[in-house]
Amino acid sequence: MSLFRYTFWRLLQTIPALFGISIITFALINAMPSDPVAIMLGPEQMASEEAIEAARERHGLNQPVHIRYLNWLVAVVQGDLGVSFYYNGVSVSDKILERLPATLLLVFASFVFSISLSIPLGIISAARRNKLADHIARIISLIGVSTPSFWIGLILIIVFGYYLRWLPISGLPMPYADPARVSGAETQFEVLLQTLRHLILPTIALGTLRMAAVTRIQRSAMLEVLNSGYIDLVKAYGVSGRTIMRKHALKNAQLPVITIIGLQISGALGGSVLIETVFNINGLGRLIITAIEAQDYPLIMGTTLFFGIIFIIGVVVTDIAYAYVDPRVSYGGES
Amino acid sequence: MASESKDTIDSRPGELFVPAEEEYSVDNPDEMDNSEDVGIKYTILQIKEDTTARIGLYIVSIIMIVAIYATIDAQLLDYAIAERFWYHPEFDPDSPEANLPPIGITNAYGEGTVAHPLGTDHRGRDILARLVYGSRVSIQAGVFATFIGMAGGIIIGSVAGYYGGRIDDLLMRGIETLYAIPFLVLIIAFMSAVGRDLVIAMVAVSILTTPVFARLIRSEVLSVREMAYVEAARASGLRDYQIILRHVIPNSFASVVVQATLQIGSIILLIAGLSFLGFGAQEPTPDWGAMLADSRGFLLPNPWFSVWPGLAILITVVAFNIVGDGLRDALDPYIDNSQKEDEGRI
Amino acid sequence: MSDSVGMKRRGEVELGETLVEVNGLKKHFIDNDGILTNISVDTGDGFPLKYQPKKVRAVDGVNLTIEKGETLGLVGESGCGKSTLLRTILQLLEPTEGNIYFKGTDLTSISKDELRDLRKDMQMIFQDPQSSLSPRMRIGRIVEEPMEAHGLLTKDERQRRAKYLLEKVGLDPSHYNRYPHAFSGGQRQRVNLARALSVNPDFIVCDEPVSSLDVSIQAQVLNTMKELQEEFGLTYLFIAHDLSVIRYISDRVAVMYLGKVVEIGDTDTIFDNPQHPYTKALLDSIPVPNPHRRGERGVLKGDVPSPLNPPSGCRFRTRCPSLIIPEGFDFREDEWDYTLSFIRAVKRRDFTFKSRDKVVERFFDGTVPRGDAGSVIDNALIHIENSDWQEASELLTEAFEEQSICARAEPQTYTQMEDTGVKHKTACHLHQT
Amino acid sequence: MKENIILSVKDLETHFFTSGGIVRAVDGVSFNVKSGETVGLVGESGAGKSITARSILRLVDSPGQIVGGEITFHDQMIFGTQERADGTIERHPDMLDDETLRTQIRGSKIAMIFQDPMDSLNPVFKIGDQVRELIELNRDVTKYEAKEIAIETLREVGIPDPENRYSDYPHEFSGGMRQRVLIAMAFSCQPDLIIADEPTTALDVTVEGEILNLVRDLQKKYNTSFLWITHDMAVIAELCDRVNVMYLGEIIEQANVYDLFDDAHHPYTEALLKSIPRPDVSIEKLDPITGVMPGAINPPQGCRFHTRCPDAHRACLDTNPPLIGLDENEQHNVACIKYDERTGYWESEELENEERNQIKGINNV
Repeated sequence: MSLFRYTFWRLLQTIPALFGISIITFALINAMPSDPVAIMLGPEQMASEEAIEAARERHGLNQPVHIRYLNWLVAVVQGDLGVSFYYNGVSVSDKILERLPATLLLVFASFVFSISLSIPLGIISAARRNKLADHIARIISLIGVSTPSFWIGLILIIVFGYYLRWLPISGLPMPYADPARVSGAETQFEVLLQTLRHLILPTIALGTLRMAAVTRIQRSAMLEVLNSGYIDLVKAYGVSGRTIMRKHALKNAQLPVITIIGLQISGALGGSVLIETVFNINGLGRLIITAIEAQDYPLIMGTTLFFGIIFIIGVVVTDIAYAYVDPRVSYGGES
Repeated sequence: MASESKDTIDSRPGELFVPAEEEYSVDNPDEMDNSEDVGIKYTILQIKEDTTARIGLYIVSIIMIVAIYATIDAQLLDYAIAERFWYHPEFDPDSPEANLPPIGITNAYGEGTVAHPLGTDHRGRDILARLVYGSRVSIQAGVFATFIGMAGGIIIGSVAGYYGGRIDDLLMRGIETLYAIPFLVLIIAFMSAVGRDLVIAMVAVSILTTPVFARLIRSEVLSVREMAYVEAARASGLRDYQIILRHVIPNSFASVVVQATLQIGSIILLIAGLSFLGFGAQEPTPDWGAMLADSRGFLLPNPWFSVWPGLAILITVVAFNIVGDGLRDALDPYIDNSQKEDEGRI
Repeated sequence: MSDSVGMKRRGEVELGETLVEVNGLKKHFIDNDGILTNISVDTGDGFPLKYQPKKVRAVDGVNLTIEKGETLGLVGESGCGKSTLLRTILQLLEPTEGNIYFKGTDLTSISKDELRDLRKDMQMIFQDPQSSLSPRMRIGRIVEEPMEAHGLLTKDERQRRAKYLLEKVGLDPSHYNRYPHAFSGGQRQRVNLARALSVNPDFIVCDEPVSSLDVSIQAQVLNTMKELQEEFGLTYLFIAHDLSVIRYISDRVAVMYLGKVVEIGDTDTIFDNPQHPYTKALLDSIPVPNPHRRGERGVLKGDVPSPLNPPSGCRFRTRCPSLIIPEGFDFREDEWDYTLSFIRAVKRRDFTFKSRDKVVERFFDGTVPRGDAGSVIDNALIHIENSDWQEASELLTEAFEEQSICARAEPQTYTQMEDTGVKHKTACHLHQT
Repeated sequence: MKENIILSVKDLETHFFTSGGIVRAVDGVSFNVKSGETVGLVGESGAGKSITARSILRLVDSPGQIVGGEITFHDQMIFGTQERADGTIERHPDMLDDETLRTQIRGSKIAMIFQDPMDSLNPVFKIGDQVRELIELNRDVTKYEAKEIAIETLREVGIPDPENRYSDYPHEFSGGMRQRVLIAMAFSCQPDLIIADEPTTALDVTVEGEILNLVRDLQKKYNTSFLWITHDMAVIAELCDRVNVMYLGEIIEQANVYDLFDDAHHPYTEALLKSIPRPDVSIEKLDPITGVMPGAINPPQGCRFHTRCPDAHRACLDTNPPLIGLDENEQHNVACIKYDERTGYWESEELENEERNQIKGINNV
């Protein structure tokens, strides 16, 4: 089967997962005791019975649960995620598209940060096993795995924000935002610079946990590969240590790392909720918190679905990367 | 009846020959020579030798003692000891005589003095005391949620792993979908549905830890199921549940214990995150995450206020992780630890 | 003496009578590494997606009987279905077809509980000493497990019997409380033996029990197994890929190839005067610990075909050196042998094509056979010339191999009566004519 | 056979420094390999065969270490020691440093065929590329020439359709085919000596037959000398010219293959030959060697085989017998005091069974 067919099948397989997500979220929402209409109309308008009835009618809240779910499903299939209660009038998809780029940028940057650090760190600590470099790497990764990401954020804010005043500590202007609304930036290029400066601290905070976890896995994967038969063989045939590390061992040692990165995406999304709160970045993470607090059903459904989509795209991408590196998988054809 | 001592061919089949009493004495269980025991004693022995694991073990036990003390005082004696010696956690500072504990006074955002070695928070409450009592929340949540998650995970995992086929697919598909939604978001949605309270947070976390254990136990059971001694048990006529209880669970338990210790660490991180977002412990219950949330407002005036709770979390989780790694090497040096890494959920 | 065990309900089998009878046994596995791989896009009419699961015919129609007190050796290359046959006989795997009579009872038609009760008389020993004993159980408890499973004897009686059996198999009874990791490979196989003996079974199935042991330990365990057989009147079904072990331990030997028994008979006859070409080739290709007979070995070329689609007719025909000459061709003396080795070399692309005469010289000693046989070979050579090996190989196989009776009809089992009174069966067309 | 010795190993000692104690895996082993000759190294598992083989290419990683002896290949010293003034030993000055060993010896002069075909080929690289890389490294040929040689050698070892199979991956090859690739790797580097570490043990008996024939033909064709490691006496009979029998880290008998089988002298060799089942003749009752090979951490006192030896006498406990020549030109050597009057073996009385075990307290049963 070619790469294309494999991707097609993999995406096909994710539909039940998306379906499952929407059912679980819908069930959770409807278990919420408080009445969304009350929050929506606010105390003064609560007085008139018809106002409540009209609001319920408008948002179709009076039909039984499963009907509402089906309507929502039909609408989603046609790309309409419905209208938000809390931001009355604004369509859910617009709200999400407005907040999505910030989270995507943050999560993407945190992965770049964590992978570019953890893979070399893992390899070096495996190559120089039980020497100084190995112990340092292991201590860093142990602490990295055990530190709450938002606390790192706070510490970074204190050190780099207040004391050293090197880096901005809140908000994240988008690179395409117009320069006028971005402080300290005239040209579009300077806006981009501002984005990068604002991105540094949150990326480190969000990426540390993943960097530490991937380092540990990269190290144990490398150790395992280094005492396998084929490494023994190339050593016996006079291949130099550096080539063994760079070529023969490295490619095999990436396999467990790729799988773990796929699984960590949902962790990263979860983490972005915390980091966006610490650095008050208006991303999808904070949006979902406000949506849940406001019992804004369509917004909750929409954001959770997007979280699901990002995760699934991530897993499919890592699957394909895995199939690309490991010929034995060969896209599900006969191996 | 077989005359001599041998099961000769002509001995009536089905009759099992049992040698006479004096030929083979029955050892009474207590003086068995379990020098090469593979049970708990042996593993603790192993950990003793591994220095880092030993340090981890000491820290964990100190924290456990502190947490148990805090639980007794907070839940049973309703902070009686705290009031006599420390302060009352619910005390409202606005009242004029903020009756600070007899061991000393300081200003509202005071630096550390003997009275308050780690200073006080924005409401004048002693940070050290709140750290001590805050440990209750983290340890309770960590241990409680891990055990429930483990129990649920063992049941689901061993059934899915041992029987395979459709049940396996069904359970694993369900767990995969749970994994798709970020852990934190799922709990927050669950909490807002059921209500924001620490106990509910713990319940939510333990329900959602079950898939982590289910996946791990399923893969362990799958590998144990291929072992010849399971096939031997089936060939000698043991029923399925006997096989699971006698062979499958004990032999797949080693990595479950390791995962449990590592899981306590990641749950402490998770609960701290929840409280930070206001979904965990509510004011005024002392909780590390909540303290960090409060400290956000005072990063400039009193940075130390946010350092201490973070450090407390870090040290506790590091301790659990060290013990987990030590257990992994002690319990089964052959565990291929590349897959046993947890997935760093937060 | 305990009387906790009631009399056995089934009729008792005397020495020499049939203890186990297998007829028409088949076991096919659906090769399901994911539903997706079995779905293929069918460009034909009707529903575009076709679901045809690939079937692995591990055991494909086996008939054999095992007499009480004897050892039947089962031998064959890996992938021939030996261990699947063994596990299906013990009902650890659901047979697809056929039935198995154990002491007169058809195991495939009795209830789960009845089968469980019968397991008392059928026990199993495994190849890997490492993974056949549960690492977290004391060996005493391991030996007692079958007794416990069937609720036989009291706790103390079980312990005494376990110790008696440990000594019987050559272990020190005081090691009752030790864990398996304290024992060597050979000692662990003895624990396996003791466990099998604990319920005084009639029938023990052995899956390569000595293959992973050292030579000297192997001899010790084999001798112990022989002594126990005499003492307890045991019947062994013994699998091994090492033919010398099979020769030493078995009274009768069955040779399996790709899911079928191709030859079965008394051990010495099979080893000294094998009838089936596969058995001959197998015995001929094993190294012998005697330097003077160095180099006498023949070679069985080619790999075992895949059980997904076994060759038609006789399954060994793709590698059989004595494939029967297809009708309609008149070959002089060894012209057919030349053609056969040429067909196989082309299929395996075993040579580089320099020139037509060089190939003819090498395979046909200079002259291509006359008649239509010759013309088929010429076309094949032309295909090879413009390096279309695939085409050449298909042409040759269709013209020759597929026409032979070996490919067109399944061989019948031909029975000879040996002087030892043992039936010697061979499934090969050579014997039909 | 030309008399020139290409590999000579003298008193090789390789020990493993484990937490449980020092495992003396190879404890004073001496043998040599002549040009174009196949020398066998046979013994049960735990005898130290593989460790000896790996020590020749200095492939012993921690906790193992070569602690003594001398290995010379042609005139280059792969391993050697010399004594310092204060008695401690240090590296011999002309012992090859790692870099020279890697570039001049490993692969180019001495190649190795490994035992487990499944684990010796890199799963994520094409078969052809793996063979070509070693050719390029060990023979000064261009990348293109190396690919040509790789394809030719793959054909030579019997891999059908090598042009296409060149770009297949290891998981698409059967066990037998992979072993052929490993053999192709060894021969394609045109070494003077190939060390084969039980290459056919993991294979089916028919495939083993083919591989043994293949190796014998190639060996004759290229006149490469072989050091063949196996526990299977039949393989020794099939291939080897001279044989060394190892027991617990020591060589206890050296002979040419015909003398070894027809006229074995050391009790262990005799017992070994008597305890193997044979396909070509029906044996009524095997005569196994009692007991189990002891651990190498504290080997038995005196002659290491005395705990299991049928002809053990009290004198056997006193000395660990060196290899002594049974004939003048030292073609057949044996390490047993039965053949050396000076040791008073015949005067001392039989050793009782129980006595043997008490002496060393070995709990083997």
